[in-house]
Amino acid sequence: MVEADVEDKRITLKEAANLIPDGAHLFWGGFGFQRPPMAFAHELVRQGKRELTIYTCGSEIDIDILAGAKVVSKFELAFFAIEGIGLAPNIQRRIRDGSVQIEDYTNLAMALRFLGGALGVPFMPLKSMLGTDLVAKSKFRTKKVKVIDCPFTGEKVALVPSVRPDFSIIHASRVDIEGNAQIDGIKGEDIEGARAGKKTIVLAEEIVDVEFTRANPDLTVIPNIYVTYVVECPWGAYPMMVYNYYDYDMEHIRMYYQQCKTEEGWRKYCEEYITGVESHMEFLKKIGFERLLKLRARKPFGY
Amino acid sequence: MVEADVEDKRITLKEAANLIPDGAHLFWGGFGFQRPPMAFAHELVRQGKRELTIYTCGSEIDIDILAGAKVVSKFELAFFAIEGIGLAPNIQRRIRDGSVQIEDYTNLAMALRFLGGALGVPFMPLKSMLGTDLVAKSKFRTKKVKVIDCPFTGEKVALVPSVRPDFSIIHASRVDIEGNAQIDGIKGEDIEGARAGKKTIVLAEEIVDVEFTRANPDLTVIPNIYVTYVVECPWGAYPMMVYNYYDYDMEHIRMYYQQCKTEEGWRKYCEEYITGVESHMEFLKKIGFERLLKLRARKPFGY
Amino acid sequence: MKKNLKEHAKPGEYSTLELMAVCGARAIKNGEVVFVGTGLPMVAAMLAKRLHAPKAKIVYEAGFIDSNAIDIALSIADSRLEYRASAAIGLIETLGMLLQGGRVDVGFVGAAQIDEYGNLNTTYIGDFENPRVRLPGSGGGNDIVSSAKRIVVIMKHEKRKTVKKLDYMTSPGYLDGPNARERAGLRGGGPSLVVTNLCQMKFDEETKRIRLATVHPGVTVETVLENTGFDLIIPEQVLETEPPTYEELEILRSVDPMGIYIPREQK
Amino acid sequence: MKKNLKEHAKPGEYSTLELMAVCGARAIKNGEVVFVGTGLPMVAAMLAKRLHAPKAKIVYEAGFIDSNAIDIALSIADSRLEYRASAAIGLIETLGMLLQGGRVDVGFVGAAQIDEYGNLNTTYIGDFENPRVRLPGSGGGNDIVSSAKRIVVIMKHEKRKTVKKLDYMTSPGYLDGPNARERAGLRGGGPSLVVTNLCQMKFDEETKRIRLATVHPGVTVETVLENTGFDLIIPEQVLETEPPTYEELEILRSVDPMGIYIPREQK
Repeated sequence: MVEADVEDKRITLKEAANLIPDGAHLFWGGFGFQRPPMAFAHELVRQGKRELTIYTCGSEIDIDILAGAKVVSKFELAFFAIEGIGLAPNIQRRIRDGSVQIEDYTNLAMALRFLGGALGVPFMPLKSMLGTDLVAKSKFRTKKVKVIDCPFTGEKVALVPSVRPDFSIIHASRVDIEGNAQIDGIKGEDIEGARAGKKTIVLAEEIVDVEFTRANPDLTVIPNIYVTYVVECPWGAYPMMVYNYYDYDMEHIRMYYQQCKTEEGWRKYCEEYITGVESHMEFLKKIGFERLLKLRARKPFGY
Repeated sequence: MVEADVEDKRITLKEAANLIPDGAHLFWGGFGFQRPPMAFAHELVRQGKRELTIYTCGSEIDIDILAGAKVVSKFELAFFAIEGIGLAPNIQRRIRDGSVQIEDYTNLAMALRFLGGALGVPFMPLKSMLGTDLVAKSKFRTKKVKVIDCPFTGEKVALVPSVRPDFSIIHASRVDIEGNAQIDGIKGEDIEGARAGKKTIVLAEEIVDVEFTRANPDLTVIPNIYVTYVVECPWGAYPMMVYNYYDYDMEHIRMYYQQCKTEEGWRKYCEEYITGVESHMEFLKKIGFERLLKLRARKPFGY
Repeated sequence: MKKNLKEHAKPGEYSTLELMAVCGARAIKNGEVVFVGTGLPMVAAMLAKRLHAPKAKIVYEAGFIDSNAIDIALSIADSRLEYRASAAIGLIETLGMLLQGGRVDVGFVGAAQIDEYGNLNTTYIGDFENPRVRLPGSGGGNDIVSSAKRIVVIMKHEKRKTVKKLDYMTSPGYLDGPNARERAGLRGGGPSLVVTNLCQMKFDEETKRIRLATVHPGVTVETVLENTGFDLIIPEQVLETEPPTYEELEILRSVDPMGIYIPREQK
Repeated sequence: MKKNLKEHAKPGEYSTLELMAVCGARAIKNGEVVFVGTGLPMVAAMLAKRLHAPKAKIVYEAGFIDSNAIDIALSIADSRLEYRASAAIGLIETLGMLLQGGRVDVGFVGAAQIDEYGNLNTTYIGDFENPRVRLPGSGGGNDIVSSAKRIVVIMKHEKRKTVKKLDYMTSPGYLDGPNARERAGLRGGGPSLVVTNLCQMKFDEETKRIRLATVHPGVTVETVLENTGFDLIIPEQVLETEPPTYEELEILRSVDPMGIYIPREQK
């Protein structure tokens, strides 16, 4: 053989964030409290990225941080808030000060836009959005949605444009160095999103040996062909959750929410937990080993 | 509680086949040599069903038997043959004698038609078929495919009509009595097909306890909500294969092919192995326990 | 002394939120596929499943199918919802194949504004170009209301929330009247029940306009009207909402023992 | 005596099918995503992976991704193909997301008929309404030829198979000439190589018509022309196909030790 047949796609979190140029378009993985790429969001803030466009179904603190730090100027999404607590405080302020714009779709529409991107077709049909302001009104897209008559049944169908972002950012449970990734629990829109990106970066709680993944191909939900780089990133979704790994830290999340209600509070949070620490590891140290251990998932519950 | 919270969807193979009225439209599961619903095909023949329409990507002996016995009069599919051996002998004769018609699509087109049916949209877009006779010519469908200009990019896109058959017939690895089904190895188009049918019948190599399936929701690929009935049907794909259960019986397959080259040979095969036996169990007894045991899959190979 | 579980609780023995959760639970029939979010709808569905609808299958859009959670979840994607589920997949599965595929019997949604045709707003308060508040948006709300066979809306009853004209129509009720949903291409059945802190409302078969169904114990029709911004149809006879039974309350409180969604002090 | 593995085998030391498999293998570059079916293409891909392209990723449409099979498969859905694969999913994944999604570098297909623009027929021989033979149909063939970046066709070279007009166009070569694929909306690169039992053919950059590239050892240009039904472009210089090396033959024979696709007696 001409060389080793296992490709090593590992890079560091800093290297991964450094790949994203200002102005890039990103698929943003995770759904709600489950597996958001928090560590990647922090690193984008630390590196001072600007003018990103983010595509996602629904996200929470992770994208609120990106809006707060003015990393992102445009979102195409269906939902943002801090569930069970309140409106996303930074995004609210950024909408008011005009530094963030949001184009609204539904969760199904966004998921289908990623599926369309993954499938290599320019649009996908759906039966939502019809008759509402989601069709009638748009913020910045000239072609947001198109309603047509089905050539087979005559019924109205909404077509939404597929998304093929520059990068897809996924936080998975496990990945091997070749990029074969496994996700425990719900997948949200990550299966489609991982396949929609021109390049895909998979962060994961742990990197596992190729022997482990190759022994059971049925468990790999993102095969290596789609994956450009992998990053080992334990506790990478903290203070949110990763099924089978750890629970959310509601105390931290509530503190974030309270503090970020004001610009000053946000700046303090950002300085203390993001820009004021050197790396993801330093952030975890700041949270504290003992606190993290308490959040570990218990078997057989996974939380 | 008002009653036990586990629904028992088990019926026998005979009861399952008996549900299918003459003229019904069926999604037909399995792909190539993997998990075709052979036992169900035999039972449809034994019960003398007529005028069925079958939707599938590619199938082999299973649908050749259905054509031979004149159970099926129309197919919408992408491929039929006995791979590695030759053309499907009965279907060839039935096309010539005019009792079978085939509408041609590609494998991706058929899989997308099932995905569209599962998603509840009337069509799906694709980038195959364009420019060829698959678009220009049709056998019996008045609306086979429609080529449009994409309203977002202007490019040509083929739209294919979704399929929502009366029944979907799937042969899975395992299922519980509620209908939560697991499939080891490749899924072909069964994930989408199982969700496209108005009613779905899952046959499986074994019925497992609900405790087994509920302990790991990540492994269930067809959840109970989609499943109307379940049938325990060991060796139900013989002489074809089921990953992790058994290998194909090439000797039987070659014998089938040789014998069915003539109408007389086919009638002899049908009488000997299908209509001449009372049940699937009698068919297996005829094949012989020793022969079946030799085909059992070996770990870790799954074949 | 043990109370008769089937008996109705007396005023003061339950909170308005508890009554609302019970109203939601009663809208679920045994064996139905139920699409819910977190909050009151989740509590309602869990109550129904533990009481009269053990075969109801609860679906959460993040990907949990036939969830049997034993702990209260704070997020729609909360790991707690995977406990003894049928499957854990994703949004294409839940919103696409189950919901848009026509397999969901009843969907629960909330709203910041509702109009008299049951159209809902969860996106903007104020002008679209320059809104006062930017709400979370549709999420899966529009998808649920577009495609579920029935819709239950649970929301607070205030004049500014029950409006003649929505600031933004996020989810389609009956749009502008009879057959409008069909003309728009929508397949779901539309809203069937609106549960508020004051009353239950349904929709007139013919005009598709909202009408009062029952008022909660201690609430008068006048109070409802005072707090309603649109023209509410008042039928000749308005019954009182059936109060929770002791059994319903007992199970409800076991579903949310910490009072996360139904704080105890409100009683 | 041990032969030098890099040396070319002599006539008589290999069969035509072995040469065809080697031609196919050489068309695969290291690291490429390769879409194949069973038969010669599978053998070619397995040879390439064991020799010069260990990082090639072999995809089979049934759902096997990055297969590392150690046994020869008889069906595209054969369990043997799952051995040490990356993943085992389904057709939406392989034909949809990988192939139509633009991630497949080279696809292999066979054909019963080919025309001078590389268009292929695998469906009907004879008239569409009343065909003499009904072939298996497209399967994934049209999908592969529509969307892969390059296509390698492997087929038998006969006059009745290399025709001016196909009985039915199953898969799109360059249709009727330059830019026709783009106009039709096709994204894949189209056929780049045709390997037959007589020669290798490529496509003229400008006209998109098929032209002779190399003739197999012992085959003359005249023989090729005698067995060709369409107008084949003959370049000024036609080289001989490089024979298999001993290394290629050794590995090839280890890939298919039972001679299932490449019977030994044909040598």
